[in-house]
Amino acid sequence: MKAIVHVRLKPDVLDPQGQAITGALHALGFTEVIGARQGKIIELDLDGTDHNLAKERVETMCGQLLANTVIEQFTVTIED
Amino acid sequence: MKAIVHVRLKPDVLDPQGQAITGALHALGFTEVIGARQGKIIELDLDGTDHNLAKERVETMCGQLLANTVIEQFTVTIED
Amino acid sequence: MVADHGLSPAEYAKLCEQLGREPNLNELGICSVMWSEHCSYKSSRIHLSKFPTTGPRVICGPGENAGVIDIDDGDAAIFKMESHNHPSFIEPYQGAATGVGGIMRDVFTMGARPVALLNALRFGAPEHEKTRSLVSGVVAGIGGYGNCVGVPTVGGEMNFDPGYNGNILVNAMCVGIAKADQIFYSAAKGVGNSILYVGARTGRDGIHGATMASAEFSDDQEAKRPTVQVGDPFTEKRLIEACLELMATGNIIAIQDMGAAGLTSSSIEMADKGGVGIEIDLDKVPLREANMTPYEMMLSESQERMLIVLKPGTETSSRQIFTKWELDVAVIGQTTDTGRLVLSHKDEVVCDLPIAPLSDLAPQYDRPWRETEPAPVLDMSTLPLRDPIDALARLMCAPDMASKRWVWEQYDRHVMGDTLAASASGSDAAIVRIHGSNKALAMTSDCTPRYVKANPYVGGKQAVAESWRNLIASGAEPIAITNCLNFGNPERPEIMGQFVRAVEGMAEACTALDYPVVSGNVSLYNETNGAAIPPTPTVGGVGLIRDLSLPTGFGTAVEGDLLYLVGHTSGWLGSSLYAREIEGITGHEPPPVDLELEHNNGKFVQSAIGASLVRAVHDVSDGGLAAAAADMAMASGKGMALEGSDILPAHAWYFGEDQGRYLLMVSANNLTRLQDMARNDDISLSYVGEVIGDDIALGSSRMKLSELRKQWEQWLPALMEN
Amino acid sequence: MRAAVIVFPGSNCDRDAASALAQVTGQAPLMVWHQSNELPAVDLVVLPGGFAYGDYLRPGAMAARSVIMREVCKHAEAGGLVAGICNGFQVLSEVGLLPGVLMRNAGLKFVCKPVALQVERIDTPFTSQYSQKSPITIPVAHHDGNFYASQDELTRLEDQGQVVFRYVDNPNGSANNIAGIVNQANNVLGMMPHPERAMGTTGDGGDGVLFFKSLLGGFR
Ligand SMILES: Nc1ncnc2c1ncn2[C@@H]1O[C@H](COP(=O)(O)OP(=O)(O)O)[C@@H](O)[C@H]1O
Ligand SMILES: [Mg+2]
Repeated sequence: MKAIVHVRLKPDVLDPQGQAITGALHALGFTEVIGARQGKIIELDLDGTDHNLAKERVETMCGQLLANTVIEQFTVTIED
Repeated sequence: MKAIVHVRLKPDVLDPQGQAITGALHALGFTEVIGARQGKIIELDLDGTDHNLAKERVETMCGQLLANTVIEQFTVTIED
Repeated sequence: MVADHGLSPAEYAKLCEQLGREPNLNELGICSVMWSEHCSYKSSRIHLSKFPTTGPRVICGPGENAGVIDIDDGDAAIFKMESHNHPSFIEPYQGAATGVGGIMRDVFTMGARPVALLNALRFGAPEHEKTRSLVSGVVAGIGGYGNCVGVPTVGGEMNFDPGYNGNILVNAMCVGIAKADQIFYSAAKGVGNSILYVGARTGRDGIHGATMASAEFSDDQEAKRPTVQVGDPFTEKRLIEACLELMATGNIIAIQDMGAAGLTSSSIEMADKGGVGIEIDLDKVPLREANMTPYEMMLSESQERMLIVLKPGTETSSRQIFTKWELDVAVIGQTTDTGRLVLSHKDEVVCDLPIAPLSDLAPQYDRPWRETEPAPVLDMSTLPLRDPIDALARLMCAPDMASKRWVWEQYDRHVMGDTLAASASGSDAAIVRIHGSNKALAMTSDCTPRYVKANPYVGGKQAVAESWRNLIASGAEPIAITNCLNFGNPERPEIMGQFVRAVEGMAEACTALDYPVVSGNVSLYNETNGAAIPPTPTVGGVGLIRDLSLPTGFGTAVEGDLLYLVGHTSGWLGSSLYAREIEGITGHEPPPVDLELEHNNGKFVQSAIGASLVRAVHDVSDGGLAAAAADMAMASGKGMALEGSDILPAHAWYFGEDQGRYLLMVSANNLTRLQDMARNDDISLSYVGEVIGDDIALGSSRMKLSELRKQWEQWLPALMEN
Repeated sequence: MRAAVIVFPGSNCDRDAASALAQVTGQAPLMVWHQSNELPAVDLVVLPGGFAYGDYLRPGAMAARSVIMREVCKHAEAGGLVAGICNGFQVLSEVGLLPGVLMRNAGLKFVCKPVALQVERIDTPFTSQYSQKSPITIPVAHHDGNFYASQDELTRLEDQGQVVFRYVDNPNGSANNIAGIVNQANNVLGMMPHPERAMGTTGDGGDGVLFFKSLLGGFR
C-alpha cells in the first residue's frame, strides 16, 4: 500500500519560496504565471492492506510529525 | 487556470530526507512504514484558458527551473 | 566490452596474463577502476615523485588518505585537498556537496576531527549562460553540506575565466586536528580479522558510466544509467562522531573511507597495504535497493561509507557505537592469508583476484610531453598612461578581485567557536585556533592560473610561493602543503608539458622554502570539446601560529601609521591582472619567482612579526601594491595613501606583480628597529605611504574609501541577483 | 548554576554552548543524549544550534518528537529555564513551548554574519545584565530563521512583551524584526542569533557573555 501526503502552506501564510519561483519564472519570460506556492509531497510505502486504517494512521502521522499544523494543511490519499 | 507540478527524485537517487522521515516515524511507533520519499509540489496560478498550451509551457518551466532533471522527474496536471 | 571499461588492449592483455585467464565481468569492472587514471595515477605518478615529501614536522606524507604534520604539544594537523570538478558541472549542488563530504572523510578516517574547510573554485566567464546557475548551485552545495555537518568553511578562492566555461573546478580542502599518537592508517594487518562496513547503505550511485552503457551488460538501459550521488550531511555528521568514538576505544586496526570506486578501492588498498587477502560476503553488504548485482555493489560510489578492520573480539562493542548513532553497520568479511580478493554472492564466488598485481602492476606511463612555447615579455612602456585611481577602482571590481561576500555569507564560518579569521577578515590566510590553546593553524589555497598558462614552470613555483607568503603574512610558520593538480588531457603532449613543468616548478619551490607536500590529488581530462582548462595546480598550505598574542593579518590600522614595502619592485606587468582587466592583454611572461629572495623576505617578515614591530602585514599579489593597500583599507576601514615612484610609470609601480613582496604597516616608534633589522638582514624595505583619514590615494589621484567599497561589494550581488 | 545541553544527532553547536557555559559558570554543563528519558536536576536546559536530524522535513521537527523533549517540557512547565539557540529555537517552536514558526529565510539563502540586536526586555532571566540603550552585536548563521506567526499571535506577543531581541537590520524576513522571544512565564527563550559565538574569544565584541551572565545571575 502507498500513502501520498500533500502538505501545503495555509492560504494566509506567506510563502517566500513561492514568491521566488514566481519572480524567477517571470524573469524567464513566463509572464502568464500569476503566482506560485510550494508544498511537499511525501510518499509512504506501507505494510498492510486496510485502506481506511492506513488513512487514519497516516493522518495521525501528519498531525504528529509530517505537517506543522500552525502553518500547514495536509491531505492524505491511499493507493494500492 | 491552475497547474500542479509534482517533482520527485528519480527512483534510484538517494533521498536522505525520506530516510530520516522513515526513521522518525518508526521511533514514533509507526512501524508499518516501509519507506518514505519526499518530493515537491508546486502550484501555479496561470493566466489564460488553453489547457494544452498551458501544459506545454509548464513542462518547459519544469525543464528550465522547477525541476532539476539530472536527479528529479516531474508530472504536470492542469486544472481550472 | 574491454574498451567500454576504459582499458587499452595492452592493459587488458597484461591483466589476462596475470590472471592466467580472462577476467569475468566483476573482475573486469574491478580491475578497470583500479587501473583508471583516477585510482592509479598512471600518467602522473612518475612526476609526483619529484615533490619533497619529508621534513622534521611531517608525520605522514602522501600515500595515505591525507597528510599529517606535527604541530607541537602532541597535536597533529591532518589535511588534504581534492577535486570534484566533473560532478559539480553536471549537478552543481550535489557535486559540490559530495566533494566537501568526501574530503572530510579522508581527514577523519585518519583520526582527526575536521575543524576547517576551504574551497578553490574556478568558473567560466561571468556572462556565460551557465555561470550563474553553476555559481549559485556550487556555493549552496558547499554551504549546505559543511554548515549542516558543523565544520566552518573559512576560506578559499573564486576566479572567473572563459577557459572554464565548459569545465568548472571545485577543489575542496579539509583540515582536521588529532593527537599525534592517535593517527589511524589504512593497512589491514593480520589474518582472520573482521571487516566492518559502516555508514550509509549502498545504492546504484555513480557507477561507472561507460560500462553501464554496454549492451551486453544489461537490456534494462534506462534504469541502470549511472545515478548522481546525493550527499547526506546528516549521515556524515553521525559518521564522524561514531568513528571518533570508535577510535577512542582502541578497537581499530585499520580504517579507510570508501571514496572513488567505493568498496573496490577501499578493500583492495587496505589489503594491499597490509599485505593480506580479503574475503567479502556481498550478501552482507547493507543495500539501499533490491537486486543489486555484485558488479554494482563493488563499483557503487554511494557516499558516507567507511570500511574498518577490527581487532578480534571487538565486533559487538564496535557495532554498538554505530547502532547508537543510527547508522548501518555490518561485518561483511575478513582478512585472509591468500593475498587475494575473494567475493562471494549467493553462495558463489563471483570474483577471485590476486591483490598485489592490481596495484603493483597498475600501468604507469611516461607520457610524451612538450614544453609550452615561451611567452613574450611585456614591455611596460607600450601601455598607455591612465589615471591610477580610476584603474584601481576598475581592478577592484573585476570578477577575480570583487568582494566575495555573497559567497561566504552563505557559509557558516564560526561554528566550533575557534575561527579567528575567515573570509571576511583581513588576513591572508584563515586562522583557526586549536581548541583551548593559545596557538592556531593558518590555512590558505592559492594558484594563479594565468601565470601557469603563460609559463607552467614559473606559475607552479609562484603558486607555492604565494601560499607560503600568505602564511607568513598571517603570522604563521608555514609547514606543508596539499595540492590539487587540475589539467586537461594528459595524452596531448602540450597538456602533459604543462603538467610536468608545473610540478617541477612546485617541487623546486617546496624544496627551497622547506615546505613539503604531504597529500594531494590529480584531476586530469578537464576538457570540453578538445578545449582544455587553464592549467590549475591549486596549492593548499597549512602553517602554525604558536602565539596568538602576536599580530596577525591586516584588519587593524591606526591613522598616521606608515606603510613600508618589503621586496623589490621592477613593475612587472606581464600576465598581471592590470594587463588583463584594464588593457585586455594576456599571455605574456609572468613575474619571475626568485626563491632565495622569497625565502629571505619571508623570514624577515616573520621576525618582524615575532618582535611585534608591525601592526599589520599583507602580501602583495594580484593587482600589485595598489590592490594590497586597497585590501588593507577595506579590511580596516581606514584610508591609505601611496606615493608614486620617481623611476617607474604609475601603472608599473602601482599595479606591477613582482613576487616576494609584503606591505607592512608600522607605527612610527617601531620604525628604527624595523629598519635596523632590515639592514642587518640585507632586506629591501622602502617607504611607500601611510594610513590616512577616509580616502584611498595613489599619488595625487584619490577617491573616497566608502565609494570604492560600494563598488567592490556590489559586483557579485549584481551578477547573481540582477 | 547547573546546566544541561541536549545533544540531538546533528546538533553541532553543542560543544560551543558547553564552552560558553563553562567560561561563564566555571563549570562544564551536563551533556544529555536525546534518547535519554531522564533529565538530571538542573537549573537551565540549553537546546543548542545545529541541524538536528539534518533539518530534514522541517528544522526542529524530528528533534521535537524525541524522548528527551518530554522531559524538557516538564522542566519548562515546572518553571525551569530553557534556552533554545538557533536550531534550539526551531525545536522549541515545533514542540509548542514557544509560538510561531521559523520559516525559510526570505532571501532563501543561508546567512552567516554578525547582526545588531535591540534588547527589548532586560527583566528576563536571559537578559538581566544587558542595557536597552545601545544594540548588541551577535552573529546569526541559519537557513530558516524567518519568524512567522499569525497576525493575532503577533499582536499578542507584542502586547504581552514577549519579544526579547529584535534585529536592527532584518537579515531573514522575520515578522516585526523578531530575533528572539520568551514564553508568557518568561522561563523559556528562543533566539536565532548565537550568543555562544560572541564570547570575546575570537575577536568578536563579546556581547554574548552577558547573556550567559544573566542566566548565572538568577542562581548564584
Ligand atoms: N598531487 C599530489 N601531490 C601529492 N600527493 C598526491 C597527489 N595526488 C595524489 N596524491 C596522494 O596519492 C594518494 C591517493 O590519492 P587519492 O586517490 O586522491 O586518495 P583517496 O582515495 O583517499 O581520495 C593520497 O595519499 C594522496 O595524498
Ligand atoms: Mg580516502
